[in-house]
Amino acid sequence: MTIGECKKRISAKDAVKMIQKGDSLLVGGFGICGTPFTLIDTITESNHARELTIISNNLGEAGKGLGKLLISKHIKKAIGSYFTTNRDAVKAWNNGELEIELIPQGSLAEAIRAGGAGIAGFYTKTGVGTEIAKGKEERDFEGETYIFVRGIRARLALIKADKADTMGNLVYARTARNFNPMMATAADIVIAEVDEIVEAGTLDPEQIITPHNYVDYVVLNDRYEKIGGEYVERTK
Amino acid sequence: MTIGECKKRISAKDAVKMIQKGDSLLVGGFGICGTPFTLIDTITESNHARELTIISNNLGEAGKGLGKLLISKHIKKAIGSYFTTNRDAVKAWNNGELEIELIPQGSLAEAIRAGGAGIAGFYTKTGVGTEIAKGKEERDFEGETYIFVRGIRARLALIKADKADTMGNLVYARTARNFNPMMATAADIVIAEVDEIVEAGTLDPEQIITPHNYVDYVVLNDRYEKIGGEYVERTK
Amino acid sequence: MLSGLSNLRDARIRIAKRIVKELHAGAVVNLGVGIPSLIQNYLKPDSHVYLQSENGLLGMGPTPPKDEIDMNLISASKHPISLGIGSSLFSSADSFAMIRGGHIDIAVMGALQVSEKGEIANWAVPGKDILGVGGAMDLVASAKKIIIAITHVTKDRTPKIIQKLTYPSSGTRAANLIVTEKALFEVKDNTLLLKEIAEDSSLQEIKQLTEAHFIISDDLQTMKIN
Amino acid sequence: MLSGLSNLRDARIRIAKRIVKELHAGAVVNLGVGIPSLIQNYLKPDSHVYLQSENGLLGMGPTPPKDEIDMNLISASKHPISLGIGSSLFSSADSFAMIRGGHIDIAVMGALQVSEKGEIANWAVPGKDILGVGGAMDLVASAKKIIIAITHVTKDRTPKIIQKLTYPSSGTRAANLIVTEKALFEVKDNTLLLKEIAEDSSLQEIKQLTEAHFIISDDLQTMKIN
Repeated sequence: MTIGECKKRISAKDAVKMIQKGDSLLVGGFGICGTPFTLIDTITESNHARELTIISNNLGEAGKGLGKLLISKHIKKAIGSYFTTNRDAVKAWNNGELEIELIPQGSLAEAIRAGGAGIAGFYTKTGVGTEIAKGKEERDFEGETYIFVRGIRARLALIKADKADTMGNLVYARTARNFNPMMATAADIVIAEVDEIVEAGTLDPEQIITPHNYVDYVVLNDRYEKIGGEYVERTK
Repeated sequence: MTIGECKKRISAKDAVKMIQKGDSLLVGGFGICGTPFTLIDTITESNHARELTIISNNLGEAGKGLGKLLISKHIKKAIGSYFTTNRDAVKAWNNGELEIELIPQGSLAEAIRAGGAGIAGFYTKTGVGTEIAKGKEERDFEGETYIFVRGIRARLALIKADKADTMGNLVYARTARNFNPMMATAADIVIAEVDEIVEAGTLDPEQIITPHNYVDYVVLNDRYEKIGGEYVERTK
Repeated sequence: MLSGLSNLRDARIRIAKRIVKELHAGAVVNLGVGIPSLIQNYLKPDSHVYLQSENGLLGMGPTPPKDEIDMNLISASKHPISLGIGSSLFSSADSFAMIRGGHIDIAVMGALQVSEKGEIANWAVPGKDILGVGGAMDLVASAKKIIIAITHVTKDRTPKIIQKLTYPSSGTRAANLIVTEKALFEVKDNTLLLKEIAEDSSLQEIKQLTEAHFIISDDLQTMKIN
Repeated sequence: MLSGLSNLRDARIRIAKRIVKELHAGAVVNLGVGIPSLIQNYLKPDSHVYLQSENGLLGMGPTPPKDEIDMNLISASKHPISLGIGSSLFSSADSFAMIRGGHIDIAVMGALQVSEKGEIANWAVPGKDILGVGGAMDLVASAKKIIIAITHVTKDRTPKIIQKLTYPSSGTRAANLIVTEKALFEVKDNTLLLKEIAEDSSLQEIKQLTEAHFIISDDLQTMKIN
């Protein structure tokens, strides 16, 4: 095995030590597809990484992925596009235990890309004339109204890829790609959880989605295995 | 051969018929790398497609690619980042035969992406405090000054890919990718010149860079072949 | 004959089947959750309709057999799917660049209400939790054509096609077509045009169950499903 | 000994070799045209310096043997290159997202002038055609560290390191390091700090050929190349 040669590799525990109380975290995934399960589970076991602001499309599902982190009371605020399907998120919000900021999914994806690409903000038609536009700058271009959206960055990004090579180049699996590549560009510290580490040079340069310079640390998913197409927690 | 099954396939001549006098064209390529040579050469033989505004990083090289189109007097204006190395472009500009609009390369790439992505404009740090910023809106975000750049679209895009499948999905060859994928998204009519057409289903879904819905027409490069790593005009 | 479609399931299937006929060969189509997600079941394999899933896929294929399910390959409704021929995978940013740049031919979506001008409310109910918007507003703002797939009335028989939205709107952009189990309306010049009535409904019933004003097409037809 | 480096080629090579020492293992580096493009020749294969080429590549390898040249694989200087181990290919938009988002550790670039505050002029000469800017301004605005690689004076012995720019600037951002064949300056707190003098030059010569004010490091060294 060549895993030992990946200088960016650290344990999930050491990765989570970098998270501070009150931190903002970009977390990859759509529902629980493309989610860094091992990193999230490790946060639930920590006591210091609390009052987090999580920027992610959803809060996973009830009891799964970020849904676990909600139950373990590590999340103060969630910024994303769709929380309705996680009953725990709805309950926590109703009880005043969770702040929520809603952003249309396309604006969220684009804002994270902007945050990673040196774009301070951009104008989009999405949300014009809706409650989402309240308090937002409006501007007309060629007779159409647009609203202004700021780029988004966070101190840390926890992302999930299928494979890393020993340099930290990443490829994703199918629709588990989703928000992960943009998040890899938009944080001061980027930690990539992967199912497998392969030798540098074995990934096709045309097929690498996240070049290695975006990735600070690589953590191997050692808590979940794929059984019947699903990620299932290993029995210890 | 499966080429007959590509319903989007047309001849270079029929493609060029769609160009009107005074049209704006996005043309892919960096220097002459990733350039739709066959389409460009076919324009030089047309009499109707004149007074064009060409949006491209360069004007090819002297006598090659867009450099040919300049000599054949089809270009009225060039919008791009680097024209200095084409002596014909410099001469035409000096003689008042060519208008030039300079945009930093990154702003050009991002503006075309924006044009294809429904983004009216964005704020960048590139060019702040330079002559490029003259007349441009400035705005401060967190103590840093940014300038506003509008998205760019054109009526037509002429791009170059390595392969199309019969549905019009595209893959590119190495650094011949450059501006082509963004240009495929930012025009009303997108014409892709390719070296090869392959059966739909043979390209890896993870590796397709331009999905088929961006491509209106496919033209086979039948004028140039690769000899010694270079595209050389076929002897007729 | 269908006896009034007391069965909600039948109503939803009828709507899905009717909308299939609007999806022309070559169309790039985004299907929302709910009724729109049923449409895929009624698309013929040779339809050449290309389904875009906003979580990062063009060319969504049907639900795979159980032993081929891969939860790394799901629809925006989070169901397992397969890859159609010529499909491609991309990030959420690229997916919404496709949506927001106007590269989706048809978006089929559910709604809570539609106004008589075609305005859409499909993401929030006043006084209730506003905790989800997803990609609805992106699609409303930028799809070339919007088809609304809704049952004609709510479970307690309140009209959904109404004069003015009372629920928060999803954008200023109007729908182009509204399909229910009872009728099909086109939105033209800010006005609803009744074009089809289901064979088990009647103009009288449509008038009764539609709060919005509408005009009746000179060429009013019976809705044909198959 | 190098006798005054009357040879321009030797001067350029010396600058390139000196800058190699500034490129630490793991660094992502963009090399501009001119002198910076020579640097690759002096990088050791095991240097773990990753060269980014703004036309869409991270991990540029050296010029390939003639029979392996592929003009679909070129550098930003438009020369044939090869793919290093672990290299990746991407579009110009993604490449400049990398540059503009602050993901390049070091940009090495030429300049026409550098001011005593480190401001850079490297794209246009007043009164001459302004027909090319390329990626210079993107790199000046956003690379984490900027190293300027220039001969100390022009061919007619006019100083390039001057008090105030007379040529159009490339941005408000200052260089961090200036390396010539005669000296190395660090830019610190808007001031030039002379840190190294080449063994065939002298403080007297540097003073004579540098119009800009500079201060002399307490730890002034002889420039070491190898």
